[in-house]
Amino acid sequence: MKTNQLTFLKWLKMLGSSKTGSLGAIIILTVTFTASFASFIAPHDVYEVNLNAASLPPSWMDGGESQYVLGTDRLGRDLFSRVIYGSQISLLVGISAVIVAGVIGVPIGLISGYYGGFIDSFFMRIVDANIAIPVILIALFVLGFLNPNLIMFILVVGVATWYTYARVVRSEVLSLKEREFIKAARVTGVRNSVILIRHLLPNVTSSVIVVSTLSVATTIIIESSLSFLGLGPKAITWGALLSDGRDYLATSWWIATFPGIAITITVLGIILLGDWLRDVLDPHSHV
Amino acid sequence: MTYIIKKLFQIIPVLFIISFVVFIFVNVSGDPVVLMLPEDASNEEIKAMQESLGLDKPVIVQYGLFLSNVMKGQFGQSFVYKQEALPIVLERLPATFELMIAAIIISILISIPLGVLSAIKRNTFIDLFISGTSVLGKAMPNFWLGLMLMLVFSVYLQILPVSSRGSLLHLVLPAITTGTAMAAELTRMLRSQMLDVLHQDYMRTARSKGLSHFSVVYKHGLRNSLLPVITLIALNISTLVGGALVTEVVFAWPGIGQLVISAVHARDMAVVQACIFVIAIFVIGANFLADILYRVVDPRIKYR
Amino acid sequence: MKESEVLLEVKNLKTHFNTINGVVPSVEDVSFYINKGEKVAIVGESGSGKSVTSLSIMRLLSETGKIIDGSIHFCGRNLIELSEKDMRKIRGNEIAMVFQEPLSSLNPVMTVGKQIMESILLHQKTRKQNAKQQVIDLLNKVGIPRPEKVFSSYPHLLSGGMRQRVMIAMALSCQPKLIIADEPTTALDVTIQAQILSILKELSEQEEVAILLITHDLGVVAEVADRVIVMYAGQVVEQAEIFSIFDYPKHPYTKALLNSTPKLDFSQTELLSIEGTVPSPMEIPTGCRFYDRCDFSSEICKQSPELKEITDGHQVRCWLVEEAIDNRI
Amino acid sequence: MPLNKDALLQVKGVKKYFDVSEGIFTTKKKYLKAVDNVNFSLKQGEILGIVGESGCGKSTLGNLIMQLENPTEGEIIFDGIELSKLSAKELRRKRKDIQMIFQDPYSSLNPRMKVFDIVAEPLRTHKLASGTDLKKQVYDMLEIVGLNNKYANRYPHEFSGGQRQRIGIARALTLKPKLIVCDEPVSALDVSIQAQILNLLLKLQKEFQLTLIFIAHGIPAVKYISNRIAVMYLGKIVEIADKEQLLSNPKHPYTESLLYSVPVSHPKLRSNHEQSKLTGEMPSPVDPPPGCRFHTRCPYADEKCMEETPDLIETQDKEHYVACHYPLYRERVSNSDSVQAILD
Amino acid sequence: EEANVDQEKTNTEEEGKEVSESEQDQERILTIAIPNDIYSFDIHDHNQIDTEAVHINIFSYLLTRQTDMEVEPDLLESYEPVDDVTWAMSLKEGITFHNGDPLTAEDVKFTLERVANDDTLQEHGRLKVIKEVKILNDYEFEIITDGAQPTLMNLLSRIGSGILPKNYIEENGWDHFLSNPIGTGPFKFVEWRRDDRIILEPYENYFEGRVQGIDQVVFRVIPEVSTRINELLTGGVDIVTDLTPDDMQRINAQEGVSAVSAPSQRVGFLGLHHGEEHPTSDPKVREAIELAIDNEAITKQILLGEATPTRTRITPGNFGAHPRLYNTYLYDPNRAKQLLEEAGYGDGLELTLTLADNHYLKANEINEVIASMLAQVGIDVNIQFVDWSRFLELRNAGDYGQMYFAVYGNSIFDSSIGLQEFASNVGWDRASYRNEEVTELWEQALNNMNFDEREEQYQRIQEIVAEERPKIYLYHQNEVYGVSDDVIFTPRTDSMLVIKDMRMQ
Ligand SMILES: Nc1ncnc2c1ncn2[C@@H]1O[C@H](COP(=O)(O)OP(=O)(O)OP(=O)(O)O)[C@@H](O)[C@H]1O
Ligand SMILES: Nc1ncnc2c1ncn2[C@@H]1O[C@H](COP(=O)(O)OP(=O)(O)OP(=O)(O)O)[C@@H](O)[C@H]1O
Ligand SMILES: [Mg+2]
Ligand SMILES: [Mg+2]
Ligand code: NI
Repeated sequence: MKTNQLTFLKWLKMLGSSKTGSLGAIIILTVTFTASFASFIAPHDVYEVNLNAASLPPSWMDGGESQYVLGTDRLGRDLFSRVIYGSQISLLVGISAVIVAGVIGVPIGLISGYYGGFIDSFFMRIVDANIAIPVILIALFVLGFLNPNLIMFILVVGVATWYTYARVVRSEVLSLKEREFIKAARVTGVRNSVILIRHLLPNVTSSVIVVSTLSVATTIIIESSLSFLGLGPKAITWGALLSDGRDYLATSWWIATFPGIAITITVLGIILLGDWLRDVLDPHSHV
Repeated sequence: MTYIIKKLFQIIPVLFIISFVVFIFVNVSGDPVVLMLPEDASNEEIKAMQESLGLDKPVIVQYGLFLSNVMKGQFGQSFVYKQEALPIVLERLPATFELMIAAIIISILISIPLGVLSAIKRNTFIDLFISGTSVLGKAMPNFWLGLMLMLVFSVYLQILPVSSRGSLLHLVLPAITTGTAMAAELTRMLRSQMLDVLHQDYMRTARSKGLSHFSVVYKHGLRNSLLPVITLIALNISTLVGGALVTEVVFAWPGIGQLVISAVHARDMAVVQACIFVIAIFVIGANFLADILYRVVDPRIKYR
Repeated sequence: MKESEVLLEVKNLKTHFNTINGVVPSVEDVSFYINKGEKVAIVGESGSGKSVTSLSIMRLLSETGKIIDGSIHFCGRNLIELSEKDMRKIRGNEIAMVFQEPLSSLNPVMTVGKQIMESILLHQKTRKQNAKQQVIDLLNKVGIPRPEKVFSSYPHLLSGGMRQRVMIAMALSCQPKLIIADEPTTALDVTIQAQILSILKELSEQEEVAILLITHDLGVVAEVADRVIVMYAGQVVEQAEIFSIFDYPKHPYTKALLNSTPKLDFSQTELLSIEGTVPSPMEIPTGCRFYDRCDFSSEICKQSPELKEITDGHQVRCWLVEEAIDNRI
Repeated sequence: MPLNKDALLQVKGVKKYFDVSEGIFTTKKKYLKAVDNVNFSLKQGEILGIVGESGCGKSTLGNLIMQLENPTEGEIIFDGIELSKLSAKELRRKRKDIQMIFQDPYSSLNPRMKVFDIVAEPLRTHKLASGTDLKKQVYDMLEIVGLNNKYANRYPHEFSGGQRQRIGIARALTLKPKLIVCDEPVSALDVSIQAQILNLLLKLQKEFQLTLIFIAHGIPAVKYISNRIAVMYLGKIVEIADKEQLLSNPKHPYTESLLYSVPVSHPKLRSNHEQSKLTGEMPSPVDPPPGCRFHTRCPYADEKCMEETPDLIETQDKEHYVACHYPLYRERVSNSDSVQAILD
Repeated sequence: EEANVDQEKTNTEEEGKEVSESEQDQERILTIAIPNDIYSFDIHDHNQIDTEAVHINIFSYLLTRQTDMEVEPDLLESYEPVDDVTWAMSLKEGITFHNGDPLTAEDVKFTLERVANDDTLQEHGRLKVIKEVKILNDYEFEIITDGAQPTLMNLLSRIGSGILPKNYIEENGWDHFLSNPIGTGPFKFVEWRRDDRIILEPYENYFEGRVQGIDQVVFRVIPEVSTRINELLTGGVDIVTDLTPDDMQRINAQEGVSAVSAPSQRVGFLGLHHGEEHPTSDPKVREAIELAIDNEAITKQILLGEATPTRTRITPGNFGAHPRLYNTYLYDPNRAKQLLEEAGYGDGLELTLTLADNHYLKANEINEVIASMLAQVGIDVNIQFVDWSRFLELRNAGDYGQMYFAVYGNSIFDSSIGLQEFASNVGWDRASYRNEEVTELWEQALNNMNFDEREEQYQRIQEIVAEERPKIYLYHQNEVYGVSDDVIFTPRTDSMLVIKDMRMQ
């Protein structure tokens, strides 16, 4: 496929023709919908403690109560509400971290790829340094030594993963730079800044979109791993629910299982959608 | 050869950047002294302790000291272990190394057949199934997968040991846990590489010679699609180490992961710094090796 | 022409591709034949279905491509009906191919020698040692200096011309009866093109191998071919002996093509160009496919013309041939 | 060769060496001599064709003239001004007078911009028009290159190769430049489309009194369009002359062989000159042969050719320059009468 | 010299015997899973109960606590006060270190004076009360303290008081000692693989006789609690420490293993800020907070009965414990609401509670419950979860808002340290709390050798604290262990893992 511009309808049609792509889209739409309307959907207050209803199993099991569809946790809080509420924060965190990373990484990638030379080596050495330390270690380190709240987490993951964008954009720019339309713009007398913004930026967006979708998934997983290590951002995120619930796996399996399923399904959806986007947006792929 | 030297020279600024950032972070973060004293120690006791550790000097002086010490391989005394930090970290390196190698091997063993199969059976049920599982493999948090594997294989089936390092059997579950995400990534990568390669002109040439589908795919396709996989493994080493950190905690694996996590909790600066350096050098080294390997294996790239 | 001389006969070949955007009818009703030892050229602009035709003969279409109709008789056997296994025995052994891009058509991680040897070992019962000698002889034959060295080189170390020679050596390796060369010189410089073309010509004479040369360059046709097939939008529009085509082209498209080609050895005051573009296979007009661009089209051209034999061995697909359009130019 | 002072463009001793040194410690630098001491001048309204094998430095020369690369040595004087002396800002302004048409009709148009914006960009950049005026100028230009106005709001991918090339030409023409460098503008096109574009360029050249540099390796096309032809080999111009002169009376052995390599236009002319076709391949520009660079493939080369580099000098024929110690003096069978004779 | 040679001989003989023994019946290895690795073998430079729980098997103290927490002589033959500041003591004879060196008064002097004089050591603060150890002869010595020290016996039976081998350390240096520690305890050190395991073996010449029935002890470090339990369930380890009450059910459900628990020294509490800028400076608010919290709900439903409500930090078994403040709590939400109304917070009050995230057993859940209980009486609690060391910073600076939650332990078995905060600057720095009477009582009690009077003084302090509520004590928590049925193990109140008291079947 050489064409990159597609009308909305054509997009829908293409999405429909890919089973995995449409599955991903449906999952993501559902999750986004629940996240946006969490406060309307959730039947209970997520903080409402009811020790008399502690550790109730899901409603379809023996001993379950119908008002607690997915059961309750150790403090009698409604798990369904918490999972729904968790979607909001988990997605928000994922998306914000990706935005932070993109805002840093994309311009650097553009500049680095376009100008090359010393600027390029400078940024690429920073990228090397960044890659050499696993994201989770950076997060562990920073959150362990500073206050592990949501904003901090978003910033850290964003700052720790910007290099993905810088690399992708840079390599894209390196090949775009050789394309003759960039030469044409230079020949016309267009300023470098304008070339960067008007000619290069729009042409890297599709790659950036693909990378970002996958990064949202990674961020959700990193967040849950950090919660497991006791350094997650203190909030009702799926990761926190999952890692808090793991101690009750053998006695009250539902506490950890439902957030786990929520993470898995969402990440699955994101990856499926991202893969499909890559197939569609990547001019080199063969759909 | 010169390429190798050039690459090696690029590592120096990288390490410098790492040292700078690490130092800055350790310094803006809090104070280790409170942790070293009893929970109800008085503020005077705390102050005295700070002075005795040289933590009251200006930051720049501390960085200068830090850098010159790092050159000598000294990251300072561990507050917890009361000894030089680097040997403590190096002591844990073999365990982590073992885990990483096993994880890489397992993920390669899993991903090659799956990736190739998935590509040649493209858009069939098999492909869908393999893609689905590999996405699942990526979608599961590491610790969760580890705990589940442990429950199934160690507690219910009782065919593998629960935790710790020892025989090869002990290695199985941690390696699978660590390697799964990478196996998933490799499978997906290999699939798309393979699909790409299947479209290449030389595959058509091979078929036009009358080679069977099987030889075309394995003799001409696999080697070409494996080359980029080397790069992918190298790029993923960092993530793999990150996953290993978590796995080590789950399986009580006595490697750097456990060390760094407990050191972070204890604010044992020296150990954390040394860990970060050792891990960074480990990752850089792995990338370097992969780079060289790639150059050796791929005849297209000339040694420069 | 005696039946026994015919090596390959393609009849009413119809090949379609199933894509997201619908069915692409790339080749519609293509018929032609090649005699033993003959050099036949297919010319046509990009997208006219030349490559698809050749790949259909080899049954090497991608999964989305399908031969809908027609027959391909090679040495008396219908290739379309052969099992994949039998077809493999023909590929490389009796029909060999040379492709346009010699770099991408060679496996980058395998030495040149191995790649040629592979085909020999596959189709002939020889030992490795003998095969190696054969390869070196072949390399020699296609004019490669220091063949021993080239034998163990990787393709990227060779120049474009050398690579194409290697491809030709590979095609020759099992003494095939037919070589299909799909634009073998398009990616090369004129100087190298001249070298490659003369090798092809020589070989076909020495080895008595038939050559199906696919090209869009009429000059290449003029240099090499015995007979020419002109394709336009998936159809054969004209087919004739080389001199008939150049001296007495019948189809308006063939004429236009000849007139729009810049020539070195004629002085042209003005190039006649064909207005408009080749219709894409998705929006092919009904009736004559050249209708929109033809200077002579009339009402009747809205119906599909048939490929008709006008004089001995000269076939044309045009309603107006009978009216002797050449007189009107 | 003497340069014409009144010429629109003078290329004086221009060299472009790319640094391809290996390693970081090696003191010996290695250079790829892409363009090595090229001189010529171009009059207003002239069309100069540049031919040569792939890698001989044609595009690099074009880029040097366009100031897309900085010459290692030498001057490029356009309209009396030495371009490399201009500041970045002045150069940007000057670019209005020199434009370029590219080879690949697919990669030369930004896929994310509409046709209108592509054609309007030069005008906007140089603030030459805006509002309805801009619209009118762009529409006029599209009209001139034979594109319908209604196409203005489409994206490039909706066009065929020929149409895209027309868009590229429109973009180059909007600024009414004095000089246009065309780098293989028809190589990627089908024969029938190629003819359209060649005719269009010729028409526009007359209409706007354009000066063109037409780079191509399709010699017949160059012959059709140019007034003068320069032949390049390994970074050097080996022969430059009036078109008819050069084709009928090539003086450099390389030119001769090159011409004989071009496929004949009629089967009857086949293999007349098999023996004069070039053997071997062009050496690498990193280590070009000493002396005459062509000596490795030249049937007439002797010791002198291996040692002394010939200068580009004028021959007996006026305005016919050649860089060869032993220029050829024989008619090449190429005029239409003699060809016609063979055909009959 | 001669003695040494003899020793070596017997050692080799013993080893020979051991081999033949282990050929006869299988090696019996006792494996204990602990959550954290020990800090080091420097007994003076840590303050970790977990670390001491391992050390106690290698090093012996002058005095030690029995299972019932009674202090009994261990290395000592006898001890008696000479005057208020001097104790005369004598060592049992014939005790040897694991390398065969005999234990003498020199070793005692070396050990105690090191920690008493070196102020970089973490236990220095506790043991600096020892002024001098005066050697009388090989086995007799006197400890001279800085002022009267009623708690000296408590100090000598805990962290920092294990007796070190003077000659061994002086000959080989500290580094060698730290990687090859020896003591006079029932087990000798074999190997320490950091973050993995510590291996010990019975010491043949232990002065109470070689420990029988155990051939090797392995402490395995397993940080993740579910992994520890899984190991226990599959027989990988015999004893698991640091479990939550929730785990008991799962363990008891399986045959062959069971969960046991015992009171620990740990007491959970809320610290309240008395600074004027905080609403909690109002005694009515403080009382309302205490009345709003249903301690029983916490101990029964969250800690599943593995805790006891308390209103004081000094729990039974500690000197100065106040029986009337233990196993009791105040709960009256209506009265709490009324008090708040009286204090002027009838239409609500917002407070911040700072908590070290995931640091104490079930603390996150407990505090979430407390927040919801306080919400019922109209106090909106905003829980600020912070990292442990950040928590310490905030607490020490008094920047935690109005409340913080913590669980304090007590390894001295005496009120002095537990109540010190209210009598010193610490209370002022952290909570702006000061009470002259408390200060006076505490200072008097510190060096008071009249134990009855001292006890009364401490109990009085506790009454005042319960009244003024610089801290609201909540519960006294049990320690939960998982034990294989093959092992007889009685958990101790001081959380020590004394292996010589365990038996394998
Ligand atoms: N795999 C495919 N899927 C869909 N359409 C295809 C495929 N391969 C070829 N086509 C279409 O079939 C038509 C004929 O293609 P073909 O490659 O035979 O042209 P060609 O004459 O060889 O052109 P060129 O000179 O560019 O090689 C084109 O329109 C092309 O788009
Ligand atoms: N940026 C560059 N760095 C290094 N070498 C270069 C660079 N650009 C061009 N070259 C080299 O300079 C030589 C001349 O290249 P150029 O593109 O000018 O050739 P050309 O005559 O235009 O060839 P073609 O007909 O293939 O377009 C080639 O050997 C090329 O590899
Ligand atoms: Mg083709
Ligand atoms: Mg070029
Ligand atoms: Ni494509």
